[in-house]
Amino acid sequence: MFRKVLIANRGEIALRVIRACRELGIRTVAVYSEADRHSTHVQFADESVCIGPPQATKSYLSLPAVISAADITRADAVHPGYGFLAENATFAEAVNAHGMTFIGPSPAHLRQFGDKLSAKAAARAAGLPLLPGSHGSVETLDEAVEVARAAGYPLMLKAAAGGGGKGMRVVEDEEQLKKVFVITSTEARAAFGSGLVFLERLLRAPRHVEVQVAGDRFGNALHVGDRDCSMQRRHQKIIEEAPAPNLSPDLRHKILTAAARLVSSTGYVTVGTCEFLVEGDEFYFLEVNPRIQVEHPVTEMVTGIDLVQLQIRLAAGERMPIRQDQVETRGHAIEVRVNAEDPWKFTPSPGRITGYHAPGGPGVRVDSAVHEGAMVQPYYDSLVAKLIVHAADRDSAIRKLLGALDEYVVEGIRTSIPLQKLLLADPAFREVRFHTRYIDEWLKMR
Amino acid sequence: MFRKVLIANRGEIALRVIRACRELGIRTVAVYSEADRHSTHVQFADESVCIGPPQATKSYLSLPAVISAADITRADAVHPGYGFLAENATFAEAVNAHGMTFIGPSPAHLRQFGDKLSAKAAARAAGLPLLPGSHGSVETLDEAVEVARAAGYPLMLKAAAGGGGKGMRVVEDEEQLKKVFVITSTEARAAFGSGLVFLERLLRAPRHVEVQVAGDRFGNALHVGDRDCSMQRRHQKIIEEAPAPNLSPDLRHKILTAAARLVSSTGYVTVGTCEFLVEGDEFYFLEVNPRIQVEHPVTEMVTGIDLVQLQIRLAAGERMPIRQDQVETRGHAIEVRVNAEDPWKFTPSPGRITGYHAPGGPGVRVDSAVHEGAMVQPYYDSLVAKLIVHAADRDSAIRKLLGALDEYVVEGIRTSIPLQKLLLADPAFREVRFHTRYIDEWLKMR
Amino acid sequence: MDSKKIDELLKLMQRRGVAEFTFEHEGTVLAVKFAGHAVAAPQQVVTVAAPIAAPVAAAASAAPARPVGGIAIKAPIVGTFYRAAAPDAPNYVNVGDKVRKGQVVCIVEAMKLMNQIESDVEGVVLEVLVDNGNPVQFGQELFRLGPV
Amino acid sequence: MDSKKIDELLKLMQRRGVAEFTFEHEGTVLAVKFAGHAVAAPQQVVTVAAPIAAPVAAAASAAPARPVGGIAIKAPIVGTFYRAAAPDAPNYVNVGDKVRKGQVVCIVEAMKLMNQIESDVEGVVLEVLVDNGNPVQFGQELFRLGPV
Repeated sequence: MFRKVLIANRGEIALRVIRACRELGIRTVAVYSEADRHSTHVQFADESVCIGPPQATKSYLSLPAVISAADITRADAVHPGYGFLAENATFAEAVNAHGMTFIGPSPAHLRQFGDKLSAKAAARAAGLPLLPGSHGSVETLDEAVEVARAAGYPLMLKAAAGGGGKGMRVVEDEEQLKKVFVITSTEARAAFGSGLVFLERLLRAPRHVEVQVAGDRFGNALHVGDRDCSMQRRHQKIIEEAPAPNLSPDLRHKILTAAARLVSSTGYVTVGTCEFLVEGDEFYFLEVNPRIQVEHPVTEMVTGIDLVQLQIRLAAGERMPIRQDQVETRGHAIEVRVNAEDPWKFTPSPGRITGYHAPGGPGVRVDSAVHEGAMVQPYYDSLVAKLIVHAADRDSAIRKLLGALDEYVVEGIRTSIPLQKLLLADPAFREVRFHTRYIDEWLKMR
Repeated sequence: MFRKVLIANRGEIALRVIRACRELGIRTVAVYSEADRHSTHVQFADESVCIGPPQATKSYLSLPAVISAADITRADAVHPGYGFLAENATFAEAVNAHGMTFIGPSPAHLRQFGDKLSAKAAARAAGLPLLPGSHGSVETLDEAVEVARAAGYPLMLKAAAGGGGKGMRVVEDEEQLKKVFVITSTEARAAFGSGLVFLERLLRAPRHVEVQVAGDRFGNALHVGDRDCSMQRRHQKIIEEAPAPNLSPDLRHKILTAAARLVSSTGYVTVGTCEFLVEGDEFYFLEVNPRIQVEHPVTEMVTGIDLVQLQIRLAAGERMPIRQDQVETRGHAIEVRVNAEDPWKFTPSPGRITGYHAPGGPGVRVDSAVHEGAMVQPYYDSLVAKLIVHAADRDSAIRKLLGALDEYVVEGIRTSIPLQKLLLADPAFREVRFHTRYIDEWLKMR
Repeated sequence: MDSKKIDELLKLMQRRGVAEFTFEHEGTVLAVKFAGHAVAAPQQVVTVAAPIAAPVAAAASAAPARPVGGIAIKAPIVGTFYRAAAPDAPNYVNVGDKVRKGQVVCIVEAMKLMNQIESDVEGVVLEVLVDNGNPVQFGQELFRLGPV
Repeated sequence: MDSKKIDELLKLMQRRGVAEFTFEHEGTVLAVKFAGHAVAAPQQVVTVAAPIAAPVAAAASAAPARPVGGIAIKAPIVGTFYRAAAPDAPNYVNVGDKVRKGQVVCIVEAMKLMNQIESDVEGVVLEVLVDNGNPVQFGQELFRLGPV
C-alpha cells in the first residue's frame, strides 16, 4: 500500500480523498493555488504545497507544478480526483515516469476511453449495443448521407473529440445534414484540434443510466450497481440517484452485466463508470468515464462500499476485495449538487460564505469543503457541496432530501438549492417521467 | 398517523424528532425557554411556542407549560425526547387526559420500569437472570445481613429510587454493611423521598451491554440489536457502539432474546432499551430505559432502521412494520458525545460557538443543534453534538472516528473531543479490554 | 505586517476619516475601531453573530414588539387568553381603565385551569394586544399601560 | 495592496459619498466604515474570514515571512532549490553580491529539468533564505535584496 499520496485537486473531492487515505493509514499531501491558501483541503492534509497562482492553468492544471510537488514531498502516488488532470493520459504517464503511481487507469485506457470512437470500438468488440450510426468517423458528406439513411433520422452529428454537449448538432433530415456537415467538421477542428465527426441516432427522451464498475490487475471485473443521472441541465448533472428507478429486473441485469463485460474485455483497472442511454427496453453504450465521479456517493450509500478506498487499493495492485455476489444494494440514495450560482440564471456566484448550517441526522451525508467564513473562489468550478441522503425507499429519500435542503443554510452567496427543491417536488421527478432533456424543457416552460 | 406533534425537548434530540416527523409528513411544534429563542429546533419546527424562562423547572420541566402549549397549538401527540419529562408517568397521564398521545410507553409501564424493584420483579417473572441479592427492598439490618451472606460479597447497597450512580454504596464485608446500612437508607429518604434500599452483588469489571427493543399494541415484540456502552465516566456514557464487540454468538443470542422476552411478557409498546451487565459468559438484567436513548443512532447506522420513526408509528397504534428476521446488522458503528465541557476537569463550558466545522463524508453522521454563532446555554445539559460513524468493521470505524474528530472544529467553548481522541486510541479500547469503571480508573492513572 | 506598516495604515485611515476598518492580507487580520465614534453594535465588531436566517418557524402567535410606549403586562404562562371570567361576564379591563397593582386584568387558561392574571404594575390601559380567546406564549405582551 | 493603493481607494469612495465598503481581491480583504455616518445596524460590515484554526498542515517547507527588509526574489515554480549549476560549481550568488535584473541567481529543479531562475529586480544580496537542495513552494522567498 502507498505511504504518501499527493492529491492533485481541490474542494470537496480533495477532502474526500484525504478521508479515504486517512482510513487506509496513508499520509496525504494537498496542493493549492495562492487563492486556496486557507482552503479546507489544505488544512486537513498532513502536508501541503503551494503550486502556483490562482489561475488553474498555472496551478491545478500545470503538469510540471503538480509532478514537482509530488517529487519534493516524496509522494509515492498521485490521486487526480475528477476534472483538472484526472483524464489526462500525458499526466498519468508523467506520474509513472517519475516512479509514482497514478491512482486511476493506465494511460492507455485513458486514451482508449478519452476518444469517443475508440471507446465505441471497444464497446462494440465487447458486444455492447451502440446507437445506430457511423460507428466511426465519416470523412465525406456522401458517406454521411449513406450512413444516415441506414441509421434513420433524427441524428446527432458529433465531434469525435468533443464532450459535455459541445461540438454537437441535431440533424432532422437529409437536407439539414447537407447544410451542416462541413461547418460542424470545421468548427470541431477549430475547437478541439480534430475535425473528425461521426453520426449517431438521436433519442427523443432517453434516460441516462450509468454503471459503477471496478477491475483489478488479476482480471477480476465487477459492477457496483447502477445510477440514474437523467436530471441534467445542458448535459450537466443536477440530481443523481441509485439505484436507477423503474428499470425492469431483466433490463437492469443486462445493463449491469454489459458494463462488467466491458471492464473485463478491456482489462480496465481501478474504478470507472460505464454510461448508457436507455429508452423503453433498449439501452445503448454512451461512454466510459475513467475516473471517480462526482456522483459516486449515491452508490456508496446503497452498497456500503467505499469507492475511493477501493480505487486506491486497486491502484496499489491489490486483488479485488469483494465478489460480485457480495455487492448488495439497500434502500435508495439521492444526491444534489449545491452550486454557487444563481438558481435561475445559472451565473456563478462566488464570494464569502457569511452564514452556514449543514443538515445532519440519520441517512444524511454532506461532502463539502466549505464552512462559515469560507471563500468560494471565482477561478474554479462552482460546486460548493454535495448533499446525499439514503432512506429505505425512493419516496422516503425524496422527503428526506427536501427536509435536508430546508435545513441547509448558505448565506453570502447564491446557490442552486431553490431550483433543486422545485425539481425534487416536481411530479415528473417523483413519478420517474423524466429524460435527459427534461430540465431544459422544464426551464423553458416556467 | 398523527397530524401534529409537539416536541417537549430541546437541542439535538428535538431536531432529531423534527426530522423524523418531517419524513412521516407530520407537522411539528417546538417549545422553548426564553434562552432558546434562537435555537435550531425553534428555527426548523413548523411552529414554536415560548413556554417559560431559562430555568428548566419553569419551562421544559413544567408540566402545565408544556401541556398548555400542546393545547393551544392543537397538537395531537407529544414527543418527550430523553431527559426532562420523558419518563414522567404523571406527565404521560396528563398528555393522555388532554386527548393527546404520549409518544412513549404507557404511564403504567413508565411506573413499572421507573422503579428498580418492580422492574426487577418484571424481569424475574420473564425469566431474565438477575444479580444475586435481595431482589426487593430489605427492611432491617438483620435481613440485609442474611441476604448478603446468601449473595456473597462484595455487594452494592442501593436506593430503590436512586439512579445515575446516586444513592449507591459499595459494601466489601459484613462489618461495613453494618456501618452503612442505616445511613444509606436515611440519605435515600432525604434525596429521593423513599428510604427503600436493596442489596445486589457487585461485579468487579462488568461490561454494559444493552438491547434496543420495540413492541406494538398487537403483542409483537422484537429486539433491534445490541450496543456496548461500557465506556462510562461516573456512570455517564461517553462512547457507545453497535454491535457490542467480542460477544460469543451464543451469549449474544441469549441476551437479545431475553430482552425481547421482557417486552413480550410486559406488553411494552413503542421503543425502549433493556440494559444488562456482562461478565465472562454471564449476563444480568440491570434496568429498562423506557424512552429513545441518546445512543440510538449507532443501532440505526448498523440496521438501517429509523428508530424515532418506528417509535412514532408504534405510538400511533401501527402494527410492527418489520419482522425479527428482517433486522440485520451491517458493519460497525460508534458514537461519541461532544460535550461543552473541560475535557480533563469535566466542568461545563457554555458560551458562544465562534468557529464551527463539522466533519462529513461517507459513514459520518452528525446529530447536533449548533452552528457557528450558536450559544451553548449554561442552563441545560452540556451535550452539543453526537458524532456517529459507520464502517465495515470495528477497526475501520475507530480510524474513521479519529479522522472525523480531527476534522471537528468547535471554537469559543471547550469540548470533550481531546479526551475522546485519547480514549479511542487507547489499546484497551481497541482490544475490547474495558469495563464500566475503566475510564474512571484510567483517569486516576493519568 | 510589522508595526511600521500598521502605523502607516492607521494614519492613513484617520486622515481619511475612517471610524472602523478591517484589513486582511495573507492570513493576517487587523480589525480596528477608532475611539470617539459612537458606532452602534459594539459587541462584536468582527465575526458577526449572523444568527442563521433559516426558515423561521411561524410562532403559534408571534409576539410583536409593537412600540406603543408605556409598560407592558406580559403573559406569565402559556395558554388561552380571556378578557372576562365567563363568556357573558364583563371584561376585567378595557382601554382607558385605570389598573392597580395586583388587580386581575385577564385569565390565561392552561390545562383547563382558569388562571387569573394580576397586574404587577399600575397605569391606564392604552391598548389590549391580544384578542379574546387567542393563544398566548410565555412572555407575550397582553396589555400596554400608560401613566395615570 | 500597498498603502498608496489603499489611499486611492479611500479617496475614491469618499468622493462618491460611500459610508462603508468592503474590498476583496486575491485573498486580501479591506473593510472600512467612515466616521460621521449614522449607519444603521452594521450587520455585516466585516465578516472576517476567521479561517478555522484547524490542524494546520505542515507545509513541505512553510514559507516564513522573515522581515529582513529589502525586496524578495520568490520561487516562480515548485521544485528543488540549488544555488549552483552543479555540485562542484560555484554558487550563482552569495551574500554581498550585486545582482542585476535578468541575472541567474539559482536553479529550481522540477520534473528533472534544471530551471535557471533569473532575478527580476536589482540589488545586493542580503540573505539567502533557503538551504541548498531544499524543496521550495510556488511563491516562496528565496533571496532578500537590499539597495545597491
